Amino acid sequence: MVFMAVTGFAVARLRNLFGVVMLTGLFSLMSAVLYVVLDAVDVAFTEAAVGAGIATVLMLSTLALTSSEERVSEAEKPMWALGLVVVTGAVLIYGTLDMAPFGDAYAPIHHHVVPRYLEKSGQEVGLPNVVTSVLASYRGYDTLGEVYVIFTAACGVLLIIGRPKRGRRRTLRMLVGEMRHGMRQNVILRVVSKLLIPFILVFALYVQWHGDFGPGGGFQAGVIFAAGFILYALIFDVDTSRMVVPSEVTRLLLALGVMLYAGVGVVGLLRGGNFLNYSVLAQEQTAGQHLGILLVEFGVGLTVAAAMITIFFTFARQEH
Amino acid sequence: MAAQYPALQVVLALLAAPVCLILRRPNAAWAVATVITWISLALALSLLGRVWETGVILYPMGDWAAPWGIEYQIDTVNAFMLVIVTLIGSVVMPFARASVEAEIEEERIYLFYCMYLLNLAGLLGIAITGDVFNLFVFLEISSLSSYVMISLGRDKRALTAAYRYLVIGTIGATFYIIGVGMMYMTTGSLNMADLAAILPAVADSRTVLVALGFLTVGLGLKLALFPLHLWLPNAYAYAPSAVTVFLAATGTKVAVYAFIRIFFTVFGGVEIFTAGVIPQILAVLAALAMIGASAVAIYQTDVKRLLAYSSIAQIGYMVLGISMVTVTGLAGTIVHLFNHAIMKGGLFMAMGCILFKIGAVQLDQFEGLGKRMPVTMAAFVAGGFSLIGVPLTVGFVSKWYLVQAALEKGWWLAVAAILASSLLAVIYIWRVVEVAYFRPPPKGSAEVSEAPLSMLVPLWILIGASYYFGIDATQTLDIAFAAAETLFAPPL
Amino acid sequence: MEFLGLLNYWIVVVLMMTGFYIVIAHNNLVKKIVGLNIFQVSVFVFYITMAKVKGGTAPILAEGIEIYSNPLPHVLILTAIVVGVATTALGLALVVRIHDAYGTIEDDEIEARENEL
Amino acid sequence: MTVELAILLAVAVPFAGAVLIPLTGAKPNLRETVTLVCAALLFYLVSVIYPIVAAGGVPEVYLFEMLPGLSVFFLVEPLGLIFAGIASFLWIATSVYSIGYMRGHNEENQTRFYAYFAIALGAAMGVAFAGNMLTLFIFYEVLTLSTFPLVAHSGTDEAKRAGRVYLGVLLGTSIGFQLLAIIWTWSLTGTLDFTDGGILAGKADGLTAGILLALYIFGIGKAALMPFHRWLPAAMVAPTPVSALLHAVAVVKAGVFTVVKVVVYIFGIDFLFDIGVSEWLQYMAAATILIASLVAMTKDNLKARLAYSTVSQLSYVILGAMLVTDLGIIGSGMHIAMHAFGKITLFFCAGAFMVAAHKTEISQMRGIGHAMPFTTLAFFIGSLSVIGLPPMGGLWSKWYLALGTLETGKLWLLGVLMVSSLLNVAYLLPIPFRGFFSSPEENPPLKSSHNHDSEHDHTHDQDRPKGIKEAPVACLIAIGVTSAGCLVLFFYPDPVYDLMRQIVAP
Repeated sequence: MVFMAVTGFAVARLRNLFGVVMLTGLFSLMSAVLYVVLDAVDVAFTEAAVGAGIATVLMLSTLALTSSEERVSEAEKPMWALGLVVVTGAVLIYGTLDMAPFGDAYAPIHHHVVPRYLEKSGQEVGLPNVVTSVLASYRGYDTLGEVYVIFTAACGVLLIIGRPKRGRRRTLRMLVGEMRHGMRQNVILRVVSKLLIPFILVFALYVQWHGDFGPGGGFQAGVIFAAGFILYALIFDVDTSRMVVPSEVTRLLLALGVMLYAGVGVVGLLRGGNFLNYSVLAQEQTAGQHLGILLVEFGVGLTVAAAMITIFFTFARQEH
Repeated sequence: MAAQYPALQVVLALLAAPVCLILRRPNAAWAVATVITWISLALALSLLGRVWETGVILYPMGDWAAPWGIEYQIDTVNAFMLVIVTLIGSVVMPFARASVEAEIEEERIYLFYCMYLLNLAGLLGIAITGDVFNLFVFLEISSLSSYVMISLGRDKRALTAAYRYLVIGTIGATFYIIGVGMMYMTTGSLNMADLAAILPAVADSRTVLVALGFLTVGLGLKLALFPLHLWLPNAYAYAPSAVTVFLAATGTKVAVYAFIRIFFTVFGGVEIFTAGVIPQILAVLAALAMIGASAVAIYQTDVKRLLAYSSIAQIGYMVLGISMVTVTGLAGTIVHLFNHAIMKGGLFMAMGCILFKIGAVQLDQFEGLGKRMPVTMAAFVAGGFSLIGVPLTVGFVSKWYLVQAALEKGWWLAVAAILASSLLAVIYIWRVVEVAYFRPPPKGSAEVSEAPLSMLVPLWILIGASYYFGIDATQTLDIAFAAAETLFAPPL
Repeated sequence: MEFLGLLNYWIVVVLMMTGFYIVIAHNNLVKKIVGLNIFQVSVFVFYITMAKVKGGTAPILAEGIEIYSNPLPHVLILTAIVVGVATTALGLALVVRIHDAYGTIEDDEIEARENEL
Repeated sequence: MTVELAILLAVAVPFAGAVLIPLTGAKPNLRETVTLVCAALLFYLVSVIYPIVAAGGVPEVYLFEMLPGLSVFFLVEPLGLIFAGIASFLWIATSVYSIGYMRGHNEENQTRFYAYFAIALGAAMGVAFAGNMLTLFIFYEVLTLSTFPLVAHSGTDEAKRAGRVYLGVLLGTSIGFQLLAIIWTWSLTGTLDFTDGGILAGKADGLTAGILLALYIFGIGKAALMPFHRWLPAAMVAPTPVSALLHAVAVVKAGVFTVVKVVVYIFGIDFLFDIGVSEWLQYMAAATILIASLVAMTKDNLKARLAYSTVSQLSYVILGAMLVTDLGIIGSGMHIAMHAFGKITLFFCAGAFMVAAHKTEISQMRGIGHAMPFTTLAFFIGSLSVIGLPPMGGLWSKWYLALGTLETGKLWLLGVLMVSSLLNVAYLLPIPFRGFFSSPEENPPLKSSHNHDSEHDHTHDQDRPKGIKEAPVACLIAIGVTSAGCLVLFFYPDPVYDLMRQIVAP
């Protein structure tokens, strides 16, 4: 954690945005390690893939499109900002004074709602991974919302920069471009990655279906799947990879994913339960839950992968 | 099937959004969005009717009972919010068609309607849910789609406005999440009613106090509470017309609703809100917003910006009503949520018509508009009366109850602030009126005709509503008082 | 002893405030987004920290294990991470467009150019 | 026709006229016929209501519930009937006059003028018949807003400035003070209905009632109590029929009418007398009477002088109301009527001088009586009535006001009335006297005037010094009717007096 703090300060000081982005990636990665230490394996998985992977790539593409150096402003150091931050921090510290000590098993947080998840989800939902049970079933509606958030982001990016202006000439200070150029030359990299990418995709599928039992699930799978494609695009060529997954297809998958999730909910509704009640999907409660979660997670994976790919390619296409 | 209306209220819009994405045709997307909005309005009205007759409706998602699952808790307050949001949406959609075609490139229109549907779903989701974290998720759906829609304005300042809103909005959301985390830490629950039951037991905890502070600031940023309003003027001024109408009439209103919900339902049983210093702080900020923003509005040369500043002042009215912590004050706020939505919606629609025909809403372009676009300008003047609070308009009704509530409390300065703000409204509305009616059209200006009927009819529906509900305010006030009393009732 | 128990939270607070400072104090639009990221990640750490139970393991049910860490914050944060990346993507897309329109991504320069309009 | 229907129609007819006038705007003759028919119809409707109210009836018409527990409804009591009667009768006169004036003066936007004029009349009827304070306030504001386009009619910078002052003062006082007072009354008593004996008795202590009274009196900006009188002199830039509307037909009358109404039906005379909070307002009114009279003496512009005269005269009514004695109230009510006839005559004449002779400054009017004898005579009659000399109606209202001051034992207030009457003599009578007994050649060279019209026509004058003729016939008819009214009210003031008697001794 101390390392994270140091990284944070370094980000604040550093002017070279390229370095800043790299450090941010590092920051995410460290937090992921921390999550593992704190027993949050699912979260660690996601943070590593999303925070350290996708977000970093997006930031790098942005830098390539804009500028990689933060101008040193001669303006006075914003003291008000420092003051505001110190005050906010002080308030937060004040708030922590009445918190239960770290790791205290008797803290109220562990006693009101959660015991039921831990004790009963085995019978009610029938999955060993409690995180998945809560995510997809007990609080499945939140997750639906979350899928819609990423859906919104993908559509939004399409709307904002989906249509590059024609006839625009610009100097390409393309960090990513250069990186890609370097990598393209590197035969070893190309061969290794060609071998690696199928494995990444297979691994993504594994994470997708394994989420019920161990760490993993639709999110992680979707992100990893997308990461495979993005890697391909980085090493080979955006246009070729675009041909593998045309934008129409990703767009369709994007829509189908969210509709699958919401659709499962509606089916539950039609079969006499409330929205997102999976128990009514099959004769037996746990079987229904299982089926529902499987479908829903697939919807999540589909949307997340499609969304990530859409966002990345939209950014990447800007250069041309 | 009626039992499932609560779910459909949000899910229909959610399902329609990807449909728009697949259709990829501007007209088809528009038709889908319109029909869905109208159905949502019907659902909202039927929910309001049911709540009115039978009391609170509970709807556990996935049949997982609260606090383990996420549950909708629909009482008069949120049913009324649902009606406000869908009602405005229903009127905006017919208006949007021509306006959006004029302001957004054709190949992006279908995505625009997709965004609109997501925004609608987000706002409805916030209004209907009974779970503090679920509220955050839908807050983000609505916020992200707002950023996108704002950035589509023709002026390039729309981009920076959207970016600044994004940064500030995300800070607000993060503050909110910190507050939720702290509440969860001390109570172990995320369900609003459940929280309300547990919080009194841990009320003396410093963590809870800080949580309340962070929730206040977080939501304050979203609802543009002075001095956290800096994102709003540019966002409203440069967004496409239809977006401004919809967001101005619903976006901040829903944030105000969330504010009310957190304070009165979640923290309702806790003395730290009602007896603490927060109401006083809110009252002072509200008064500053009412006076300050109105005064700034007077100096605006862009009429959309002028109206945006007026919105900040009007939000001051609402927060003032909240800060009184009385039934009358809260009823004043709730009725003003509705009233301001229709009148400001109407005024921004008038701006949309003028933008459609003239291409700009700078004050000097209004010269002679009273003759050139008589129907639109008449609507503007009629809406302006409502903003001032002339009797027979909805603005008068809101003001009446807010002043009465302030009198009951003996808050003389608040009374003075309300009245002073109305007088400032006279000035900024009249600046526009004088230019439009008492200056000849600029020489050599092209003949301008009226906006198309598809825009004028929705405009006049809203303006007409602002008179209808001003002349007979008994229905809205009955609902507002019932809602206010619900909020003061002990938690379930 | 009690203060030691809170030390973790305090470091988290410092992290949050670092991110917050970057957002509000820096002029560069990309760096603001980076700041937001750090701010959000710190909040995630805050949630995960409170979920930890001493001696517990990851909340995957298995024979013979009695104590699990709290799974609910994990679920919430999974959601929040996705929200975070969505915001980042949108923010960056806007930055790209702003750069197109203004030729700079420094906030004060943009403001100067807006005032000229 | 039932009386309820008559009441409803009385409010509706002017508004209907306001709809019809723009529709017929292309044909001026038809348009003016519509105006005249509406005016005549309105007067007929009021005359239908009169016998019922005079016989002690209090007809009511319920309209709708606006806020829970607070309705909009009409209720005709004697004071309202007096106001309605004056306004409807003078509308006829003003309409006739307008036709001559507006055409003679070649004003633009005449359709707009007639339409808003009709709305203003409808609003005045609403004020007159309002059954509670909310209803009154609604129409009070409609009246303010509908007269704004009339005040700023010409659209010149000066007119716009006048319009701003007009709107600023009237909306400022009504929103800032009056509305507050109304809401406060509502939260104290739970009703706003005009009730015999008032509604505040027993609900408000002396201090609260005192503050409320001040809020009402200053909040009724149309009553032009100093220091909120500025709008009235500013508004004289408007065409003369509008001045007539402001000074006699509707606007200021609505103001002082509301004052009397509030004193009688919201506070109640007895309650207000007992707590004795109105005394300082007597001083304010007295001060306004004297100061405005003195200011009037300094004005050379005829309309400005008349405007300050109105400010002064309005405070007579306020003073009478603040005396809170039976005779004071009777005096107030009668003064509303008497002053209306006197002042409208004076304004009609001022307009006639302007249309026919293009003269606006008093110093230019020497010898005008030779060219325009009829108008100047009418001006003389109007002056006598405003001063309160026999044989004009103005005598009676001043008489009762004086009795009212004696009733309270405040001799110095009687002194104020006397001094003020002398001032009236000093600023009004010289005008007709010089008009008759001086010759035009004595007019000083025109230099103070900045009025384009008079400048232009001064040169005109020198070409044809005797070229001035009487005003258009329509104007003369109107002047004749109103000045005759002043006379008639001297010999036959009973209807007004009897109605007022009903109020104080029900």
